[in-house]
Amino acid sequence: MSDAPSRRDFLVYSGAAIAGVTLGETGRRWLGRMDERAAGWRDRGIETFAVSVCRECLAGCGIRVRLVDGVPVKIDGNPLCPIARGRLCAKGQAALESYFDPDRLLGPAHRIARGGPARWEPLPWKDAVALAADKITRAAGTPDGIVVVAADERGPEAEAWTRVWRAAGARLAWTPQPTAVRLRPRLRHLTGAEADPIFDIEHSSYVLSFGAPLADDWLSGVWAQRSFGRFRRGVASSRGRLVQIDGRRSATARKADEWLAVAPDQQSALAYGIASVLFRENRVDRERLASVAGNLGNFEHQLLTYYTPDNVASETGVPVVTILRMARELVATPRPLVIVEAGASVALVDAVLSLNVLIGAIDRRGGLFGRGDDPLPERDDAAAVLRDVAEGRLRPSVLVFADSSALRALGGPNRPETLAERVPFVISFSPYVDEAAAIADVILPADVPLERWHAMVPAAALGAEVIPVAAPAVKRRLDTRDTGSLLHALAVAIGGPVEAACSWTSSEDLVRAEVKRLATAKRGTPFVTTYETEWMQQLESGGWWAQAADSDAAFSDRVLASGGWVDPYFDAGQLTEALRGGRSLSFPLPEALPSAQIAGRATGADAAAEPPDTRFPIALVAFQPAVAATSGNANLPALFELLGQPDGVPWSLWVEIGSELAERLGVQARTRVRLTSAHASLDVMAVRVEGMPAGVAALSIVPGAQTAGRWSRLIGKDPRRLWGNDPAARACAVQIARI
Amino acid sequence: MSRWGLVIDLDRCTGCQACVVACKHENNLPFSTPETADVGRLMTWIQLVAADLPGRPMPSSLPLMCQQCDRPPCTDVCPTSATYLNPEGIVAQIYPRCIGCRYCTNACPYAVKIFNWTEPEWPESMAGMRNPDVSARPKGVVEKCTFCHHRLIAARERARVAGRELAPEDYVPACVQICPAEAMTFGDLSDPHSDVAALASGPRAFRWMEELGTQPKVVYLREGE
Amino acid sequence: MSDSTGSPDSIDPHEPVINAILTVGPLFKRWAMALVAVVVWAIIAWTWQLYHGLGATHLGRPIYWGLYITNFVFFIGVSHAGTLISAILRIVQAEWRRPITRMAEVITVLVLFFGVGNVLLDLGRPDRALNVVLHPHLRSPLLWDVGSISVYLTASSVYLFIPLIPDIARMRDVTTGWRHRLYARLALGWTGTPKQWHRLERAIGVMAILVIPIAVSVHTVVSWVFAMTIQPMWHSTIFGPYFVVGAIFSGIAAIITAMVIVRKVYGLERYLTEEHFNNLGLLLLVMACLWFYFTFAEYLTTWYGHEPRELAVFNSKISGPFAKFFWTMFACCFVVPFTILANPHTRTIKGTLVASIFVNIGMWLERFTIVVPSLSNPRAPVQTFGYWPSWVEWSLMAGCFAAFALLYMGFTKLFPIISLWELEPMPEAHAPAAARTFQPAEASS
Amino acid sequence: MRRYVFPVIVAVLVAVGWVLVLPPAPMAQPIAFNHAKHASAACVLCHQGATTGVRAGIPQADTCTRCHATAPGGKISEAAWTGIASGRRIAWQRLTRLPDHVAFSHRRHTGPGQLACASCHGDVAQRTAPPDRAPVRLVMTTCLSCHTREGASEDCAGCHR
Repeated sequence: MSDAPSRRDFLVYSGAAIAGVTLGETGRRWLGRMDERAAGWRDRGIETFAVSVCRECLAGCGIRVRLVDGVPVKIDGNPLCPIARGRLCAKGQAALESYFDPDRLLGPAHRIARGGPARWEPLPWKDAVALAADKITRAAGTPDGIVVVAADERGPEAEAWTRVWRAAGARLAWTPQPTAVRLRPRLRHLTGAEADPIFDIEHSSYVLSFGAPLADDWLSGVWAQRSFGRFRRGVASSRGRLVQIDGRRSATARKADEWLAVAPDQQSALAYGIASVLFRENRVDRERLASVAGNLGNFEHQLLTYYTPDNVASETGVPVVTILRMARELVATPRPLVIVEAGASVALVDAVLSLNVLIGAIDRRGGLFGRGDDPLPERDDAAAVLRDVAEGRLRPSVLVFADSSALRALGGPNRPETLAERVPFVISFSPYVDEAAAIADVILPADVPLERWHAMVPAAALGAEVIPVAAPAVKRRLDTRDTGSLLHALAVAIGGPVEAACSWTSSEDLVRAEVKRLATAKRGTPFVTTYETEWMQQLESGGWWAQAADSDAAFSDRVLASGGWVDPYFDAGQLTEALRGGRSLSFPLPEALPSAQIAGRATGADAAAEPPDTRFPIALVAFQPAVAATSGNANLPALFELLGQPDGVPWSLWVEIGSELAERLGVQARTRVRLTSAHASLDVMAVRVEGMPAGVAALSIVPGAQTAGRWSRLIGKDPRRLWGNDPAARACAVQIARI
Repeated sequence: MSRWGLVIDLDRCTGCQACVVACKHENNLPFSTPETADVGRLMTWIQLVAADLPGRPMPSSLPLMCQQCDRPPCTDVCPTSATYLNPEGIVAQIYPRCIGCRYCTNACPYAVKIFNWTEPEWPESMAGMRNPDVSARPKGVVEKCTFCHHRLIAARERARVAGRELAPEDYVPACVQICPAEAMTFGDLSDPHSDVAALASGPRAFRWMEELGTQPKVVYLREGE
Repeated sequence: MSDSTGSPDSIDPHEPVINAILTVGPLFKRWAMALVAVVVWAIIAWTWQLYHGLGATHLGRPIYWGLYITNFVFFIGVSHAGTLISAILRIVQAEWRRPITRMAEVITVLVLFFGVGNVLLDLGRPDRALNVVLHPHLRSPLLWDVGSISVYLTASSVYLFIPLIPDIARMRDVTTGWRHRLYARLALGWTGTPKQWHRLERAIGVMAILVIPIAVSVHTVVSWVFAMTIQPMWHSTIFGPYFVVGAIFSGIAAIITAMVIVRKVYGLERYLTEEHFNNLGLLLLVMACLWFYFTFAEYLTTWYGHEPRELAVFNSKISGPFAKFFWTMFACCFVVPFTILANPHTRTIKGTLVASIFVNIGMWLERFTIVVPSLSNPRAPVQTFGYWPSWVEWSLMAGCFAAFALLYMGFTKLFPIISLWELEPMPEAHAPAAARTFQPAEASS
Repeated sequence: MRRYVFPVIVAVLVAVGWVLVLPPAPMAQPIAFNHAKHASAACVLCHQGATTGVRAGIPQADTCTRCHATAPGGKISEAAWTGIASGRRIAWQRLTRLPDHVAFSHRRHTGPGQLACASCHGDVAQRTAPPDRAPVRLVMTTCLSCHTREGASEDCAGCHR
């Protein structure tokens, strides 16, 4: 540098300063704008709460949605709801993500080209409905006509659904949910009572569970969790003891005081084995039983003949001493109860219900009750119907999906795309691109639960009769319709008897009619504050009556505002009365012990004995993790993070293998293994489980993993491909190798 | 001065993870992906871990969150006092002060302090689901369970505006509120009449890894008889 | 460069050294270009990391610290090369140290920047690094670290600079242009008066004593960053001395490596003789034994104590996923250097170089096997994973080493890498007697 | 080369200094609102929520039309008034903004805290023209000094979230 600043220097540095100021000023303004943008999302303030109903499963929990300036930010349980009592499970809360799901359908769409990769085009509602109506009208005349699949819900919307499709001449099939629906027929068979079984876990002192996922998601998730908690550490009662008999180490097995690893198809033998010990050791009140049960003698004879502890021990691998101990433990406590998985085989359900009779748990506090109801209509099993379609035994022209539940059931077809190949036209009402929508030719997206009107009959688990009712909690986010108006629009477009069958124009009509019916029934009450105290007070004061309301309209408003209606009157003697009044108890006579067969969730008839293949020495059992077994949106990132916990394998499918096998494969924490069956192979995380029998492995199955959206896709391949064309409800022979 | 404490009854807990989702939504925790989860970048303030506890046949599932120690190993090591024990016993993390050195995460024997490896992101359509009462932490800072401290602030304000004392039911963290098995009890440990104080001094109560001298205010109740 | 024609008759007896400064050969340029390329790449990687956050690394819970902290400890360790060694040797009047002191001191000063730099790289919010000073929390060992490292950096910089003054003055007198201006400013008016000599000797003497406790404290405090936590196999009382020993060990190895390179490149065979390497080799041998002793003590007590959490970490190092690092470390830090250095026939220049390179690799691995395995086996049963650094981390590490080499090269082009004044006879009255006993060896003798 | 290095450094330093030293950029408001003229009314009449909610609201068109049936005389343009009368959104620029990590409740400070609006918002009420930046620059020490004086909580977590 020269000694004195030159003119040139002066100019250059002034220029630099000006440039600096300009740059700085630009930056300052830019920062201001950035600041504004960053602050935008929280620039809200008015907090409100709306009640709604959780539709992630059929438990019908009342929910309370926290809204800030009308946008939902959190879902809690509705404190007034007798099912939820202010609590909620993981799935119910995740419904918030369904509403905001970035991969939701924006509106109706139709498929441009059949086969190959899905290509969609938006369609105005009018055209979409017309297209669907046209196909339905044409299909009405064809041999197998229309097949309509929906989850087995009950309530005004389900009735409307039935009515429209019946009028259209469709065949209705329903996805049975893991609820008491399957237990009910066996209870009728045993006692003659037309009732849902109600297990009073909360007050029992000892629960012997045959695969019932009590701590996961049994019958009614939140109810089961609460019952479990109170069973364990209820107010001023001793700690309940839980023995879990389970093919795998479920969360319930983890929580149990004792876990006996017995494959599901061997569990009935164990149950009958315990029953036979009760007879042998004269721990059964024969006198009392003989007065109600006609075939007690036969039953006893059969048990003592076939189900000797030795036979059962060799069948199930459970040592004789354990069988004896279990039988003795069962009757040594004041209020024992035996429970069973809702989807278990007929034989197992029968055995469990019979055991409850033997230990005197019927209509006893901490025992098994019945909750009377009108007879349920027999409904076609959607999984079986869809398998028939997939395998060409049934050839409908139009297939209608209310949701994807049937395609997620372990008994359903493993490859939904074959349905699209077999059926010329598929309609989906799903608001998400789920398994059904992925194969649909036209999608008429319905609202998501938070946007819907609700009135539904929950799966029976609670003694009280409850109908959660709610108006939409939030504004409709996208171009969707409620089920009521969808059906109405379709009915109008089809015309004729279908239109005549449709007496409503929207779901609101359906729900309001239901609320009106409840108001005029002159019983029950809207959900009330501090549910339990109120209930107790009412019961103590001699009964329950409808809360005084000025008018039916006021009653209805209160039902909608509080989130539902409840009639807590509960006939605690229904099963006993049925025995006394009608036919006597008839024990289902157990068959001779089945021969050893591969383990699995085989339902009676399916369980064909197959010799184990030497190439595929391991029997693989499928299970759905409780946190991911959704009936609605499968694209829920918060739930995917819960998978594989607490074993530390979030976001993955995992296979549980016994320590012996794990040792052989060198499986430590977080090891990937490859499962190979005769049909496909799959890479998953392996989780080592102490005490799991050798030769068996359990694989988690997460629904909607391929189609449903950005997060769902990350889970990967559909594990059910391992099963080929067999339903994943049964065991599959595989080989496991470390990668 | 209150000393907030939480009691988790492991006998009641079913491991359903409802608390995990409640916490996630309440506290604006961003979602992970399989890749990020695989390298320990799951953003959870409470999570289920398999802990070997004495007297249990297999590892118990234990809901693990910040144990809100009375002698927190994490606060001592923080070079900037970004994490400290507040007067009510909550171990707080002051995000704008944190330099992201992750010394506290390493000092914590429970591994419950979580680091923001990346800027938290929500898809555009999900922007609205965040709780405006809680900030979205920027990348590069450590965060942790605060016992839903924002709920305490709001509850205290409501009580003061209404001119009354804070009642026990006014302030409950999201996890406790949601727990379907009623396994969690929250309250003031310094109030001898509170449920938590009674449970925390009961025969089944234990503090996890208390042999390290951390003096946690999350108290577990032992499973089994 | 072996064709150096320096002879006793030439104008300056230290012409090779002066030449090394003033000429820039093609080899230098080529290396400089390559290193600049690596540094530029590292800057790109760093920008990437700043933009994406520490998500650009492969760290995660519970392995919150990885390569950067390993490098931090390693670099701080290497920094003990210089000051400590030159200071100790100065105090014990080991006169053979004279030609190597400066080389060592430069390593110290430069490498400290990279030690600190790695901490900054590791921060989630480097923009808030000043919070440590603005809102200090005195109970944090990390803050003690900040304190001791800054003191050490200052002290070692001063300790590098003071003995440099006479040489700078000498350079001032032989150069022109910008170099002359630069040297003139840095020489602080040195003219070599007896008073100045006296003050210089005093200052050096004081600094030499001061710098030793500071240096010991630095690595002790670095070790306390780990030892003050209650994490298994970090919470150890011997970590302080263990780290200091390791630091000196890796420091000596670093000096030897630098010496061999400088000697070869600048043809300084006259100055750095077999004896230097033999002496340093012996020092390295002693340190290897000390290191072995400390390592053995540390691992034996852990193993014998049988505490499950400690044992989990121990096993993961001895036979688990970190065994390959651990045993490589053991081979590099003890087996190889001991075998080479214990034998006088292999304690040659080449031998000590090989040993030193192994020691440096081994000591880096030692830091790695201290940082990562403990974090990989946390007390709480949270999900862990196998940590392997990402491309960003490797790039930044390469960048640090390249930048260090570059700066070291740059130093040799600015200042005499060998302390010239200490090698020549001083005015009789002012020179310490011992100074005269060590003169550069005759060329081609 | 060196000829350009120093000027560029100067430019960058000036730019950085500009951003760091100067207050946030002034912002133009869409309507020349005169606070002083309206000062006879309580602040909360327009800034609703200032005593009852977490946030003090910023008034929108319907707030104006509650009192003004016709265009008020003075500075407001015909076009602007038509916009207001038709209920169009007024694009007010927010001037006092809290960082994301700060929890602040108006209700708490105006209610139990008994703070006057002016303590944080300065002389806004006396302004005849809309302020183009926050009249008082609020930083953490502003909050803390008052908290110390009044004996309010100084717990970091009380305001930081």
